Formats: sequence, C-alpha cells, structure tokens
Amino acid sequence: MAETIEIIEETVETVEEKQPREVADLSRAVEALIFVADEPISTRALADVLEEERDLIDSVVEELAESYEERRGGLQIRQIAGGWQISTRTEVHEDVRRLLKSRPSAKLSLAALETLAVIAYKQPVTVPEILEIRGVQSASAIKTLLEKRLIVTKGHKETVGRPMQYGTSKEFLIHFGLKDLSDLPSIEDFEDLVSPLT
Amino acid sequence: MAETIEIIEETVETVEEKQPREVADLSRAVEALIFVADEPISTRALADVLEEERDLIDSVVEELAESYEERRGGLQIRQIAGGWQISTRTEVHEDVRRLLKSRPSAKLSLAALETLAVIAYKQPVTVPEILEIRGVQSASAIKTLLEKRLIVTKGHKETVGRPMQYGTSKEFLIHFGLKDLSDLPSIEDFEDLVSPLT
Amino acid sequence: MHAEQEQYSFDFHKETAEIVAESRDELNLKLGEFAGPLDLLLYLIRQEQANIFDIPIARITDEYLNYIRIMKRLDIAVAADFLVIAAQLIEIKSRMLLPRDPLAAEDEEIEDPRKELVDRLLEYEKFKAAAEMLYERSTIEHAVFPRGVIDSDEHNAEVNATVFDILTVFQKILARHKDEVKMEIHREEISLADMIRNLKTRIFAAGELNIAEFFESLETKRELVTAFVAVLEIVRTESVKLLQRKTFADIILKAENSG
Repeated sequence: MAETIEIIEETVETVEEKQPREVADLSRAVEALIFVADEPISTRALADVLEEERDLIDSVVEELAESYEERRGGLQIRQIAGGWQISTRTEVHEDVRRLLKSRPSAKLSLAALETLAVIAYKQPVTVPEILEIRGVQSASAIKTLLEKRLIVTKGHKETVGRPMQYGTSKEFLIHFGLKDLSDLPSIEDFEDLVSPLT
Repeated sequence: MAETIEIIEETVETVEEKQPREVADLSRAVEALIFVADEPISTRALADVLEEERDLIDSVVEELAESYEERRGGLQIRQIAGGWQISTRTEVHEDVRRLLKSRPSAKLSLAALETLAVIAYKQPVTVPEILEIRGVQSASAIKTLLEKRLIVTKGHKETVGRPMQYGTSKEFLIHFGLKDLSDLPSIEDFEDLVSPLT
Repeated sequence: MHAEQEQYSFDFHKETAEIVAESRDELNLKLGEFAGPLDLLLYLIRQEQANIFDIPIARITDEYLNYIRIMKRLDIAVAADFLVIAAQLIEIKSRMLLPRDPLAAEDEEIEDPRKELVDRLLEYEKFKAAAEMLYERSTIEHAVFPRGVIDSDEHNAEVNATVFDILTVFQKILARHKDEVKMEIHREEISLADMIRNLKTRIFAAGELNIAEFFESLETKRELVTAFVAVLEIVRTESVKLLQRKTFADIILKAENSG
C-alpha cells in the first residue's frame, strides 16, 4: 500500500534515455532484492543493481521498513551489519523455534548418505567393513542413521572381536519408497542410462 | 494490516487451558514460519507447530496470501508442491537476476521435456513404455531428469525383467510451479489442439 | 523440396531442426535434433500440409527416407528408432498398394493400414503439447526466486536424498576406492635412506621443520612409517632435537646449530 508517485513523463518516449522508475516499482524491486540476498544488502549495493541514486534508494528502503513496522506481520526489515535484511519478528520466535526443532529432518549429510549407501548395498556390514569401503571413519554418521532409525543393528558377526553388524530398517524402505530390499535399484537398472548415448 | 479479531477472554487467566490465539497473532506466526521454512510448508505442518486446527490455519494463510496480493509489493505467497512459500514476484525478475548475476537457468532439451511429460502423465512408467509413446530411446533424457531430481524411481514393475518405474518428484512440482499433480492440466486437454491439423 | 531458400525453424525456440532448402533436390540442413522419429514424421506431415487422418503415405515415406539419407550423408548417427519407423512406413506403403482381397465380403470393413501409426502419432502429439506446456511453465517459474539463505538454514546443510542418490553415491565410493588402490600401486616406494636424506635437507635448509605438517604431506601408510623411523634415526644420530614450544603445541624438529 505504498503510495504511487507518478513521475513518468510520457512525452519523452522517443528519447533513448532511461525512464525514471516509479517509487512503488522501486520499492517492489528493493523488497525482492533484500529478500533474495544471502546477506544483509547495503543501500549502495541496492542502488548499484537498480542504477538509481543512493539517496533515493535510502528513502525507499526506509519507507519499506516502516511499512513492515506498521503492518506488524511476522516479518521485519532491519538494518544490520551495514545492510538491510528481512527477518522474523521477536514476537514469533517461540513458534519459529518450535518449527526448527520439529522439522523432521529427512535430510542427510553427505557422510551419512555415503554410509547409508554402503550399509544398504552391503548389509549386514560391520563398522570396520564400512571403514574399509569408505576409507573414513563413519562413527558419527552411523549414530545419526541409528537416531533417524534408517538403520538397525543386525547382531554380532562371528569373527575376531565379534563386531556389531548393521542393516537398513523398515523406516529406510518407507522413506525411500521401496517395497522391499530387492526393490533397491541395482547398477544394472541404470546401466542403459549411462550408455555413451548422451 | 490484517484485521484483528479480539477473541481473547481476559477472565480465565487462572485456568491452565491454552488461550486461543488472536487471528492477527496467528497470521504473524504463519508468515514467519513460511519464511523460515526452507521448503514449501504444508498447512498441516503449520497447524502442527502452532497447535491449531488445520481449517483455521488454512483460512489464515489464504487471507495472508491475499494481503500480499493486495499490497502488490515485491513478494508473493504461493501454494506450491503441497505447501506454502514466499517468493519474489515475476515482475521484478530482471532486477533479481541482475543482483544474483544468474542467467536464466539451463533449459531442458526438447527430448528431456517430452520424456518428463510422458513420465508426469503416465507415472509410474517404465523405460519401454516411454519408448512406446515417444518412439525413441530416452535413456540420456532419463539420466538428466534423475540428476536434476525432477524424477525419482518408483520401484520395479512386476513384469518380465522387472523394469524400473519412474515418477515425478517434489522438485518437479516446484520447478514447474504446481500445487500438486492434480494441478497438471489433463492430458485430454491437449487432444483438441491436435485434431484440427492444418 | 519445392521452396527455394526456404527457411524453417521448428516449433519451440530452436530446440529442433532448422532447415534451409538450397536448391531443388539438395537439402542443406542445419540440424538441431528432432526429438525422435515421430517428431520428424509429424513435421513432414505438417510440411506437406497433409491431413493426419489421411496421410499421403507414399509421399511422406519418400520424404522420410530422404531425410534419413541426408542425415547419413551428413554423418549424423541415425538412431535405430528412426529406422524402425522407416520400416513401418515402407510396410504400410506396400500394404496400401495391395489389391483388395476379392474373397472379402463386400461390406466388410478393411482396416486402414495407416491406422496404427496414426493412433500413435496422435497419442505422441498430446505429449508433445504437454512438453510445450511444461516448457512454458518453467519459463514462468524461472522468473520467481525463493528467499536467500538465512541463519537457521546453516544448521541444515544437508541433502534430501533419493534412492538414485544412494546408488550413485555408492558407485562413487567404489570408484574412489579403485583410484586409491591404483595410486598406491603406481607410487614408487621411498627407502629409509632417501627419507632421512630428504628430512635432513629440509631441516637444515629451514633450520626447523614442523613434524605434523611433514607427516601430513605424506600420502601412504608406508611412507608415514618410513618417515617416523627416519625422524627417530635423525634425532639419534644428527645434531637435531625435538622441541615443543608449549604443551600440546606442534612438535618441531630443530637443527641444534641454528640458535
């Protein structure tokens, strides 16, 4: 609901010169730029991208930030570390925290994914055997996978030291949409895809 | 500027019972949660975090999305891939692209798009079935689509040779701006375009 | 081809063929790709402005074969799929030349030999249209951006995996494994004498050497063992001492005469 200030001259259409942008239009662009930037974005950076005077952009951002204040929604535009940033308001931080905590992280780190791949295809498999294949210790990855219930213990292996063996769980099947372990794709399944067709 | 509906009773402060939250308060929380979630967040997930009825949350989100529309700023709230997401508006894409220095991302080849269309409408579908419709081997297209995570495997088909089946992914919905698969126009809709040839 | 200097660029956005007809019989092709033989067939039917339900099969077959010949001449690999359809076209053409079976009842419907192909083309064209719809949708989506990274994302530097990821990751591990084994075999073993010489040169050149850094520069277990023995040997026989500037700090090999 920012006011629109009409400053377009309709007479100069033939001239090559860049038409000045409406404030509402600039405000839209500024909001989007702050939103997509990975870090607080400075007025200067905004002005550079939009090819406008810094003073103008400054007032546009200020007004935008104020409109966020007035709206009192869940977000705010703050000046931080020399730039502007959209963030959640402190009032909602409990809800946000609950979301971040509850997020059922179906996601895996690369280390965990690698370990899971080895376990899936080599099960039942022991920690030393996983080490042998991956070439790195996988202790914390195994812990993560156990916590996420993607793998389960499968008894001790009857060799020296009787190391614990691991295999994939029922949750693993559900998570990856597999009917059973025979449903795991084999290298042959994708063989045709990797042929030198490209 | 969502209206605030006062429904808090100030009398029952001693009771342990959870106080119903104001709509404005919920709207604030919902906005923050959609912003914080790193993927489209479903009404269900929002309702779970906020411990409210799904219907109530649904109407709160709808109203919030509408208020974004009315404001016509740089952002929008859209329903995509079974959830809600805040994103920039298409009008500002040139400015955003200039900031991110991103070229329009690599487009899919015609072969890949055709293969994807067949998979989207016929899923779960096997490689031979895709060949039947397209009249051409689709191996490299399928590989590309798997790598781009636009399709996923859907288990083996219980027929001779147990061929792998494919279907579309969540990424697919996001990439093509679809709420869910039912958001795809029906394949029969394309028939009318075909028949009156020449 | 009839048109002189005809230019034809096909369907959406240069994804397929661009054809430039030069003279009467000679086609000069700038080939993109046809998405397949059915795609080519549809293109030829359109080109001829023919009715898909009444394909002039002889003419279309000739043009199709001509096209394949040109592709071959231009050394474009003609996929087997193109030949399959070519064979089918020729078969239909010959069946249409056959006289009507005189024994067949007068009123008996004889199935059009083209029917199966036409059905297939119609089915295919629906998906081609669907592909175009996807193309347009993705173009729109390319103009929409999600938010940038925020603080809370950092706790979540994780991937959303699919079964395909599990397999490819597993293959990568196996490949990595193979590479390691190969490297081990190809590397020449360094002898203890060489290792001692190498160490001494480095210590006396710089006055000192950080052992941990030196060990980290070694690549095989065997080298590490050799280096360890070499360090012990040097400390025992040369004017070099082990030194640790404070508890838990790195251990330094220091030449004694250099202050």
